Amino acid sequence: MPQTAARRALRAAAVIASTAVASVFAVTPGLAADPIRIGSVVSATGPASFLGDPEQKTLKLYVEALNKKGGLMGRPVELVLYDDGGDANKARTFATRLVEDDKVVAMVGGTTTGTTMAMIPVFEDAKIPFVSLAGAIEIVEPVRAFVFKTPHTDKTACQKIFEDMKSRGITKVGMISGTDGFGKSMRAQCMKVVGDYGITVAAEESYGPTDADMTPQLNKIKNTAGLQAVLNPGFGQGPAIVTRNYAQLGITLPLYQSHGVASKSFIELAGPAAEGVRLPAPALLIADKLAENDPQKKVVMEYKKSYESATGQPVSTFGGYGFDGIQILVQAIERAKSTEPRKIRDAIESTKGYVGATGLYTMSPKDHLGLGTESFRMLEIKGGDWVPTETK
Amino acid sequence: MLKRVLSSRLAVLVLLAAIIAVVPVLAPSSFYLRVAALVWIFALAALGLTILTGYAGQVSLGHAGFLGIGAYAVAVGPAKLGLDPLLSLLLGAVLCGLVAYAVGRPILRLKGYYLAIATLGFGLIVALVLTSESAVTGGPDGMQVPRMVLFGWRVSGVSTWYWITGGALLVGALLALNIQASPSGRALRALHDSEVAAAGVGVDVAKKKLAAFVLSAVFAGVAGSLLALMNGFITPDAAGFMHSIELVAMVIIGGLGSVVGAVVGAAFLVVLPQALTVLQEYEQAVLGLLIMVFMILLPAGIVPSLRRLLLERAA
Amino acid sequence: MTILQVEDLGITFGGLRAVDGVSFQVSLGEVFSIIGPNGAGKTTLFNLVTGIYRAGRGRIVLAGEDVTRVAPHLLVRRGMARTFQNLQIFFRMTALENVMVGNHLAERTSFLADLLSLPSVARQNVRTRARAMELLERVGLAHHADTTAGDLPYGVLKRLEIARALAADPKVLLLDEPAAGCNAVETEAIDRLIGQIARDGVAVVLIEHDMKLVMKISDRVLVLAHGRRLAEGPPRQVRSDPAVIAAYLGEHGAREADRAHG
Amino acid sequence: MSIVDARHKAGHDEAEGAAPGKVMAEFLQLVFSGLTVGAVYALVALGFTLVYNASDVINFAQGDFVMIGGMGTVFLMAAGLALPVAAFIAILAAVLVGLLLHRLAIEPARGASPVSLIMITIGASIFIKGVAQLVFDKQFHSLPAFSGTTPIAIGGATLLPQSFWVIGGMLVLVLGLWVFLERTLIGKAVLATAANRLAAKLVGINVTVVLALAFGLSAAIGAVGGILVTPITLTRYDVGTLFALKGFAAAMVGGMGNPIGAVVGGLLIGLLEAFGAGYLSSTYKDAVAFVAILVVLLLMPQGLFGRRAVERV
Repeated sequence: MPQTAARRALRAAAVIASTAVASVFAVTPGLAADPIRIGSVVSATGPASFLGDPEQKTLKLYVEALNKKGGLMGRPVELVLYDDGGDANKARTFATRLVEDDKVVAMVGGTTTGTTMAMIPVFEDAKIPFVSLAGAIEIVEPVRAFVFKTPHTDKTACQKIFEDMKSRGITKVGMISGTDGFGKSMRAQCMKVVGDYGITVAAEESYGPTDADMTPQLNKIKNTAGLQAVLNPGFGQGPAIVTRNYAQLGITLPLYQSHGVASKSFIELAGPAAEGVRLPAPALLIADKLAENDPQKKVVMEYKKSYESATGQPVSTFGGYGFDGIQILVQAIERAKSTEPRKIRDAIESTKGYVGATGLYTMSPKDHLGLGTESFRMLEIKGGDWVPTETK
Repeated sequence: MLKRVLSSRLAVLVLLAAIIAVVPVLAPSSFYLRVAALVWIFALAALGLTILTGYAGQVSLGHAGFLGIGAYAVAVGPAKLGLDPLLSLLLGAVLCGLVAYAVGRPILRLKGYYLAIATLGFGLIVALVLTSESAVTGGPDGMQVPRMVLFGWRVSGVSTWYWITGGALLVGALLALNIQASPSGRALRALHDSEVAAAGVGVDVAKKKLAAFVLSAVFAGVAGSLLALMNGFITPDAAGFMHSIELVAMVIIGGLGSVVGAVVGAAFLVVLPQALTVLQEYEQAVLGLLIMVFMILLPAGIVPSLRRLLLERAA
Repeated sequence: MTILQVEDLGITFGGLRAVDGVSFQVSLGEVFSIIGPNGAGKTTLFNLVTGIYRAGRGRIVLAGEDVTRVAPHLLVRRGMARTFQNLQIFFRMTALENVMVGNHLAERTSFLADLLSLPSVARQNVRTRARAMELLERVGLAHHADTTAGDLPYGVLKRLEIARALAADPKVLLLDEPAAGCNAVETEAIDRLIGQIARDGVAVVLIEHDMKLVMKISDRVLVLAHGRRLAEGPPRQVRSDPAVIAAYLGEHGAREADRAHG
Repeated sequence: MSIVDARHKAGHDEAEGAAPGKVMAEFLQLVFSGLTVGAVYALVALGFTLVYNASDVINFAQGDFVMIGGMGTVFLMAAGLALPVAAFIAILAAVLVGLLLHRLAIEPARGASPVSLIMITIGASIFIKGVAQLVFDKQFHSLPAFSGTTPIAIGGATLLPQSFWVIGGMLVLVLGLWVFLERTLIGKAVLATAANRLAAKLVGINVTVVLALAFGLSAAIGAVGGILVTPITLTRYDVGTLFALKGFAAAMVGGMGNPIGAVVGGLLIGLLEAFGAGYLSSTYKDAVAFVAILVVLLLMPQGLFGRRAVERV
């Protein structure tokens, strides 16, 4: 009996091992003759899947649609996509795999700052352009020859928020931030610029990425005298819980969230407590409310429609970053009329007046992001929907 | 005869050395070398647990904490204190040993699952400190690790790191095998089965457990340093709970107490996810399924179960 | 010469006096047996003497030194070794390795030396292995040397435990029911073995239920009941002690005997 | 100490200086917060305890039952079912997963060492999460609160009606479990198996059935916890890891194998986290909780209510 069980085990092990080895060593089969290979590593699972999942879906949809339209320069585009689970070490391995094994001509991905920073050396060494989808300013400052990014920086978000506070006469605020990468990075950026607006942070709290209850922290903010508003840099479920606990404790001060919650699911999760919450977000969230003459109107409506019909889920800012990343890259390849990585790089750098889901991009050798504050719109949640606070 | 060969120290080392030498010949690109180098690194950390859990039977669910300490030692040392990377690596190993000593002294009195939860708490606290103290560690987004320079030679490139990590693994395997066949190793394996009887023949149970804990921490720390140096970048995630579980999983899947098992277990959990990427969104489910299937069919772990099978065949 | 001296030893578990003021002494080369009905506190007494339980009262003197508060692993160093009622075998190790661990005290290499496998370790291993083989031969288990202990039958393991204890080169050897679960042949072997050990000058303290064996090999017998000393003396004398007879006849008898001696 | 912590202190002092009533209110607020979260930890710990008693196995997939309860209800409600119906089906689904886990993964590996069995449950946990992200999705979800979201004010502190559901639900489950174990024949069989597996076998208890029962029950308890708490804490395919971790810690600090210990342990960890965040440092509140656990274990190596058996040798 143990004999047969063991023999069965051996056979199973052999089969699994051989398929495993075979699939590692197998050359990824080409879809058609000579495709253009674009690589991507995103955090489709793990703690940052909140961001990575819509990015992944967007990239897949985009490439699918592109190939339906006849591909790029008459060649099909092949998206080689890996999920790093939010693990920087895994991301690094997949980056090596894209460069060494899959021989991609360019890369769009890197959901978090951590995974992006881990992958940068691979692409810099291989001299292959890398359009990152992560937030931190360190990715493009100082400028690295082959690294670009599409998302707003935290700094611009902070500036937008403080501008709005200043216009409402707010000078003393409380801050509660997540201790995840997004929250900590944005907190740091906000602390840097807050003084420029004559605003002081008089109470500060934080919460962990998986915390289920923030009333202890918010209670302390509530008990701090003289606050006029509260800011919550963070992403994922944290801000939704903060918003609910905020209402539960009966805090009536204006609450500001960040672009990290800019997706419809935030309103659903936070429920009625979300009423009156303000946040900076790209035009994408209010696509249907944009003026007809808004330069972004057409782009965002198209992206929104295709994403929502294909996935059945509402669009989010993060998917928008992916959309802009791949589109900037594809347009650069078209302009360069080449799949030579260096030429693609040069073309990306010369992106001018690209109208995307996130905003208007104009890059230069000194600016590998090329997105201004004006790409953010200040929104308020009213009646369970986003409403712009200013008319543009 | 076969049994002698299978359990001989030299045979194991020659086998490992042969594998390390052959992989580069077969690897179609340097990506495969990187994957293999990762296997060697994680196998080195797993070997520490082979000593602690495999020999001495003490469970740690917090060893990624030591991995993190080692990794950040080579990041923080050169970047913030201006220390030489190699010196930082050694200091990191020493630091791991000291921390293990300080933590292990009280908590190794706990047994079984109680020790597991105590070590789990330790790992969690290390990860929390690495995440929170942004001024030193760069916070959750991680920090750059300066390149290692040895006597003016800038250590970089996948194949260079392949040989360095492979060499480190061989040294680690040698040490683990040395311990196994020594008086200390016998004492550790004895207290695994019965602490009372081990004490009854004069084994200082507390001291031996502590020595194993410190040694295993140093293994994990060095592995962490190598990982950070090879990647040139490190995030606090390296010290996370899931990585602690992963290390334990490596030694159990490979075969508790087996040196080759630790390497096989590390290969299993490093290579498999790479192979399973073809399954895309089914990857996680299949990974979980494979772990279950392997443990059900080979409950003693891959290496010991196959070894037993081989011996039965021969007999 | 008295090697082990136990004075007024006692311990209480949740109000129950498991061992209550027991005293005895044992000399080198003597076989000293402790008998008594189940629950009399025999094994508890062993656990007290070997430092596994901390004594509530009383004193243990080994080779002239007070060892009442000495940790178990240090007692071996002073010449005390034991076997266990419920086998405490290192099941994952081979029979030979089990006995090699018994020699741990004589092994002088450090953890660091072991790690680096210095030449001294190899020499030590050779010595330890030779000594362990010798002991396995002595208890008649040499042919099982490379068998994993977990695969050996119960009776064999009893002797393996004795060999392991002997490897520590004890002056006092405490054997907790060495013949329990053994067949006639195995009991016979153990009988001979104990005799040999005592002739080599070791003080043997024996807990045993096999009365034939006890009466045959003991120099003196201590009878325990309810944690207390009921009788002590040469086998012949103890066997005819009315209190002992009463104790072995049953609870009622034991109470009677208790009163008689209390 | 980071800047954040220094600021906490400042904020806190200010609050203390305000009024004694405020101090009390703050304290109460932390207690409410701690008990609500702790009640769920307690339920997960109870699940761990049940399976451990029947098999010596720590089932690391325990947290995933919480997820199945929450996510299952969310998706069934989205499909148009009423909350009670959706919740009932989700609990059944969790029980089914628990029974399958026992039948297909634990039972075939009978006789394997506890570490191997634990590894199997870790594999199962990864598998369940992998399947959940396919069957459900990777987004966070919430459930409507059972009886509204109007906060209730008590002594200057506020709590949501859902908290009563969570704490009350936990108490009902604990009571129900107690009645089941003490008052029914099959419950007594579970207890007997826990006390001595060999003896239980000898008196004719079918240990396999008892073990299956333990898996099914623990799955049900976890799922109920998940359903009760989702309106407060949200859920996602991978929340199980966190609950498993905290529930395991709760079970250990209470003394593995003791149901009372599991409940006390869960509430204790919830309270420690709340007080840690409220009075010490929100950054290091998990560290505070774990250091406290360590101290407890060092003083009582078998946990608060663990069996302090003398070693039998």
